[in-house]
Amino acid sequence: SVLALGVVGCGEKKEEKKAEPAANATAAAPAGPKTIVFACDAAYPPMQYMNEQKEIVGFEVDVIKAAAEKGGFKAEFKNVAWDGIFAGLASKKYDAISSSVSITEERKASMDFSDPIMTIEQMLVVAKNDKATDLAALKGKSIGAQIGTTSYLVIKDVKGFKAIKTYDEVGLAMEDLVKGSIQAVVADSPVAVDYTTKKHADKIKIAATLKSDKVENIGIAVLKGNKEVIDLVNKGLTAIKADGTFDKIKEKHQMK
Amino acid sequence: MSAASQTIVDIRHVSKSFGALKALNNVSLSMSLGEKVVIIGPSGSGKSTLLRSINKLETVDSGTIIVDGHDINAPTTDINKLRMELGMVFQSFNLFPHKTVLENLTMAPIKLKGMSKADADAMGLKLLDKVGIKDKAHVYPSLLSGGQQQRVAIARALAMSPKIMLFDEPTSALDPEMIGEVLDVMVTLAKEGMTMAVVTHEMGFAREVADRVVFMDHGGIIEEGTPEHFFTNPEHDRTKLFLSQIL
Amino acid sequence: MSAASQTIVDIRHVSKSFGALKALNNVSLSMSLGEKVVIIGPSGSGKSTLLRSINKLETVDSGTIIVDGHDINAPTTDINKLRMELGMVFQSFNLFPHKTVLENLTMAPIKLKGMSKADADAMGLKLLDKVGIKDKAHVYPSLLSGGQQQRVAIARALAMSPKIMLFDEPTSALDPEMIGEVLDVMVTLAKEGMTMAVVTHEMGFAREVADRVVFMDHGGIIEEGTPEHFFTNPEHDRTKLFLSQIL
Amino acid sequence: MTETKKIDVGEGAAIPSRSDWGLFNAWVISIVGAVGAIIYLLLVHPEPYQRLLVYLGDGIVITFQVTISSIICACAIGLITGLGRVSKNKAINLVASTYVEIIRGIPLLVQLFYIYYALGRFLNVHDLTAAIIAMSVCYGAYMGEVFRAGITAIDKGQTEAARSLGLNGKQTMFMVILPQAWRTILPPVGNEFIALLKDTSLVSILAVSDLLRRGREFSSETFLYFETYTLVALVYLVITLILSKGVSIMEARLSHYVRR
Amino acid sequence: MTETKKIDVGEGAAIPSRSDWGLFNAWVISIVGAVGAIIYLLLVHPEPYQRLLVYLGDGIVITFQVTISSIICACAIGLITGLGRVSKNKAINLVASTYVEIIRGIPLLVQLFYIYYALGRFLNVHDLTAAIIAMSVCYGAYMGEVFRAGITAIDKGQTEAARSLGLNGKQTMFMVILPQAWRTILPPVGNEFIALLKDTSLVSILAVSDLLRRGREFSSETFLYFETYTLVALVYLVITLILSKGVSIMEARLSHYVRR
Ligand SMILES: Nc1ncnc2c1ncn2[C@@H]1O[C@H](COP(=O)(O)OP(=O)(O)OP(=O)(O)O)[C@@H](O)[C@H]1O
Ligand SMILES: Nc1ncnc2c1ncn2[C@@H]1O[C@H](COP(=O)(O)OP(=O)(O)OP(=O)(O)O)[C@@H](O)[C@H]1O
Ligand SMILES: [Mg+2]
Ligand SMILES: [Mg+2]
Repeated sequence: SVLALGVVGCGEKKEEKKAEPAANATAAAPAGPKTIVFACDAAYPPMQYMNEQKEIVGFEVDVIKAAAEKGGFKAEFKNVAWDGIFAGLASKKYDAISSSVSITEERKASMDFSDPIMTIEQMLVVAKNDKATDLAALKGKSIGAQIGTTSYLVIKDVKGFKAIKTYDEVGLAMEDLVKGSIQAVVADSPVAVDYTTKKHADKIKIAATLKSDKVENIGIAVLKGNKEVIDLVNKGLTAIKADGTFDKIKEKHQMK
Repeated sequence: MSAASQTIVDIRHVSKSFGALKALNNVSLSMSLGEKVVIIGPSGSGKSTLLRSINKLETVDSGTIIVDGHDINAPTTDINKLRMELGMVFQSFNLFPHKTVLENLTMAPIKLKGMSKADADAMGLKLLDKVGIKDKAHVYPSLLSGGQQQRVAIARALAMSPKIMLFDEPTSALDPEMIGEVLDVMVTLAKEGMTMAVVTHEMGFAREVADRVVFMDHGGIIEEGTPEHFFTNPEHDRTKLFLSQIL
Repeated sequence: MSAASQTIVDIRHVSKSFGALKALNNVSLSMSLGEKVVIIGPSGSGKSTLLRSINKLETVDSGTIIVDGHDINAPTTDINKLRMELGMVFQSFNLFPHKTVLENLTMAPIKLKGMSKADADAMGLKLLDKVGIKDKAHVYPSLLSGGQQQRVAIARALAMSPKIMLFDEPTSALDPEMIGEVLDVMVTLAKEGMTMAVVTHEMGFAREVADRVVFMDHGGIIEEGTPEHFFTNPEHDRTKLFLSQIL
Repeated sequence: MTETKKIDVGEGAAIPSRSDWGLFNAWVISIVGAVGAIIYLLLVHPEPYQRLLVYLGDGIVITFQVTISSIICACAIGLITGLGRVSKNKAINLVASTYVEIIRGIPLLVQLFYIYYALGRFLNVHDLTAAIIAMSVCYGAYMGEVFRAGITAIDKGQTEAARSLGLNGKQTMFMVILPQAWRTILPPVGNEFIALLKDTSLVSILAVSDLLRRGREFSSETFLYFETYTLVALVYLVITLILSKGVSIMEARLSHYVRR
Repeated sequence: MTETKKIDVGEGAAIPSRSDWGLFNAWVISIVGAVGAIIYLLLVHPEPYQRLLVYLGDGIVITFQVTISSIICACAIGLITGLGRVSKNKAINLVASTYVEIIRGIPLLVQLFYIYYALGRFLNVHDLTAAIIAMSVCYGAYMGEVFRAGITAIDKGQTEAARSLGLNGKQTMFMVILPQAWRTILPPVGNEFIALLKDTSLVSILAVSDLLRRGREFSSETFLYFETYTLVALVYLVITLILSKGVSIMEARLSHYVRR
């Protein structure tokens, strides 16, 4: 597998090429900025996705990059299937996850989180001509969400659906909704807005925001006890929120 | 060649090649109704090919073959119908292993002649009786000896009431002790007046029933005549040599 | 059995079964240095099994086999070393098709005796000269005739300078015109004093070189004696029957 | 230039079937090991394994459903393809051959995506149906080769005997050849069944809730990756081991029965 | 009880190799069709196909990298396994057989998940490496059977001749058997190579950026599912068709060369 090692991280060639000298510098001179590798499921527009130049881009990516400048670290992104993204963190394949990870009590049990980046909600997406405005109206229908997400948790234990389907990528769930294979998708609010206003604006719409008694925040996840990375990230986040950079990024990505 | 009697098989200037090999080379042969022709010749001389051409198991390259008034290669000829007139018995029996002996006999008549199962069974049993293995009607062919299998194969061909029977070395895959029982059936058939073309090296059989013996070599008919002719004074050297080997 | 001379192979009460089949049944046979023993017997009588037991290609079930003072089945015996003393020639030649004729000869000496390539080549060419095919040294075995291949096989066995040569029907896979050239080589070898055990039906060879002929049947030695004994007045009926068939 | 003759049957033949023996024992070790491991895990670590097994339950059912539906369709397609491949009609022959060639040239997963997402736009089919169609189309090609082999393995004399009686080509095929061919065909069909069962794991990508999908859901939920995939692998292993034993028993029975 | 003797070679043998001929032509049709279709799409619909092909580019490279690395490792594992399977040492034999039995009983995709996610906890390997390990471990078992078959196909007389000269088992294997076996082994290895190449599409699920992954990325971004998967399928098809032609040419060459 010598060959294999030669092709490490082809997906992020551009980043890597830029990152390499820095990484080497780190090794040579410990004074240089620390490189933090962030895993993300780059199929989650507008938070993180891959553009046609095969670069990982998106709102959260921009946030982290800005935070890196202010926090004094070097951010590197690595595309990882969502399905196993936490497993990879556990086996230290990367330092952190920046993939719109919701901060939940369950997850806090096995990992640490940065300060919240932003608050999101769960939204119900249906076909344009569908009259449903809540989950109850979808009884007997098929509903989907991305596997292992908080969106899925919302519907997981709801009885009465014909089927609850889990998708590798949220885009595939939206595609099935457009095709009519399923009748509703639950997704994070930024994602739901993105798909219903850009990609499939003519076919699907947001039916409702699913009210919850808990506030749902997203943040950066790290292994339990990895204070070094958390501190660097928090430092950066605090700084960009204070100096208005964060709001500019929000504006750039047309986030509410 | 008994021009007076009715010609039932007429093979005219037939040739057939397998790649570069000329298996039949401008062969002509006709048979009249009720005639028994025995075809002999060394291995590879084209005997099987000639016999198989008669019922179009091999399609000839040139020449015509008229069977019962029909040109077998004419596009208008329904070869499947014509084949019902031509019973064929193979060296390797080729019984249907997934059917009982009786079913081997009755399948084709039921399917092709619309015979009722009862009629077909009755006829089948009669034929099996004739070839001496009525008691094996309901067993599968694999339980029979070679001689028994070949007798079933003859009965199967007869079940379609053919006008002509073609035999391609019917006894050469048999152990010596079983050859007799098959030849007996064939002799009986001949005595009943069946038209028969038989490829065989059993010269005793030829002597007993053949009206005519045909000697082939290298895809052609070298010599033909009565069995007496062949046993007493064959003309050609090749014939002599061949006969000296098999007799 | 020439107790005065040195015993080099001593087979005592050896038995060997393949499943239910007793291939060797309490066989005893000894050979002294320089002796030539020819083993004859009908197919399946155990000749090959006996010969192959000597170099442990077959492991016997009971009995002992002493070769050159070593019990071949003893755990302390290095069978690979002992096999170097025992040249074996097979009916089917078994040359290594991926090596040239010369490489067939030199591979084992170079690998096992640490011979230099130059020495091995020189010796190989001398042996090839001896068996009459020096000119074929650099071709691959598949280009040789059967007789040539078998001569190479003999040379290959000789290349390890064995004390005894075992031949298992060395000529029976050969076309008749090639048998002579192989037997000639074996006769020469015999004349040079090699100890040889030969399974063969070439009675001319037996008469010319054998000190002793052994007749086997059903896994046992039925009769042994000089070639003259066998040709003039064999004792047992089975021997007589067998000889009448092969002579 | 003389060819080497290998006459000595005694020497060349009858290698004791050590390897068969070895595989048989390997089978016993594997099945005992796998079943034992499952029982051990369920009893010694009821949490999470019992919960996990319950969760996987309906996934196993789906896996079987997809497998069985697909193999039935694949057999039908395979029969048609096999008949096409032995047809004397050049056009039919070519169509069947090209189908086989193309399908065998494209990864099953790509076929799944193609049928589900690319063609899904035109034929709006249910996910399970799409999965079954894709599996059937793919395995139909492989099955076609199985049928072809089974048909051509029947002695040519059978066809000649049937045709000599006056049966036409179709009657010969359906009354004489196919009734004999199924015995040769059955064991390889059994093997395709097992291969198909394993490949149904790919439909999990289409969000079909099969065994693997259920495992993925459970693990991404609980982060119990190791436990989940261990049990999933063991369940697949037990199923395929039992099936493959069934196939080899069937193979032995049939080869015993068919005396040629 | 007499067995039916099939002596008449003239009748039973030499079916004109219509099917081979058919497949050959099917191959030509398929390759011409596939290449033609790609060229047509690129020229007539440069948008989006040219953009798409450029996007897929590095995915094709990754697919080949994974395939080649895996086949090399799988060959190494296969050689060891094959030697184990023909070993007279019962323990070794059993270990090798059990490995084969277990690996063949578990779907490749499950093995991928297992090695990637479940074992990932213990062996911290890069994703591409994990993919290659999983493919190698899986194909090593299949390759083991190829090696075993190749080794046992060598005439027993070769072993006996070598042992008679005094070579030990290992020397015989490496100097006499294996140098001959590779010719028998090469074509099936070629077929495994093709099968492996197709199966590398599974690594796309682990977000390894192979050909299929690139296609998935492109399509989920642009929603050009039909166009994307059409081109992806065509690219796979062309690659495997060329490789399979290579294998069959090699097969013909070798069978010509080995005269037995
Ligand atoms: N299907 C075939 N393909 C190629 N060659 C064939 C075929 N059938 C027959 N031949 C060849 O044609 C020649 C004549 O064959 P045929 O079977 O007619 O000879 P035969 O006189 O019946 O010989 P035998 O006594 O051996 O049965 C032989 O050289 C044979 O090899
Ligand atoms: N490896 C084996 N497995 C099973 N049976 C065997 C094996 N080798 C030999 N036999 C059987 O043992 C008996 C003796 O065989 P052997 O080869 O010694 O006979 P032979 O006298 O050399 O005969 P031939 O003249 O045919 O070579 C035969 O019945 C043979 O079939
Ligand atoms: Mg013939
Ligand atoms: Mg012998």
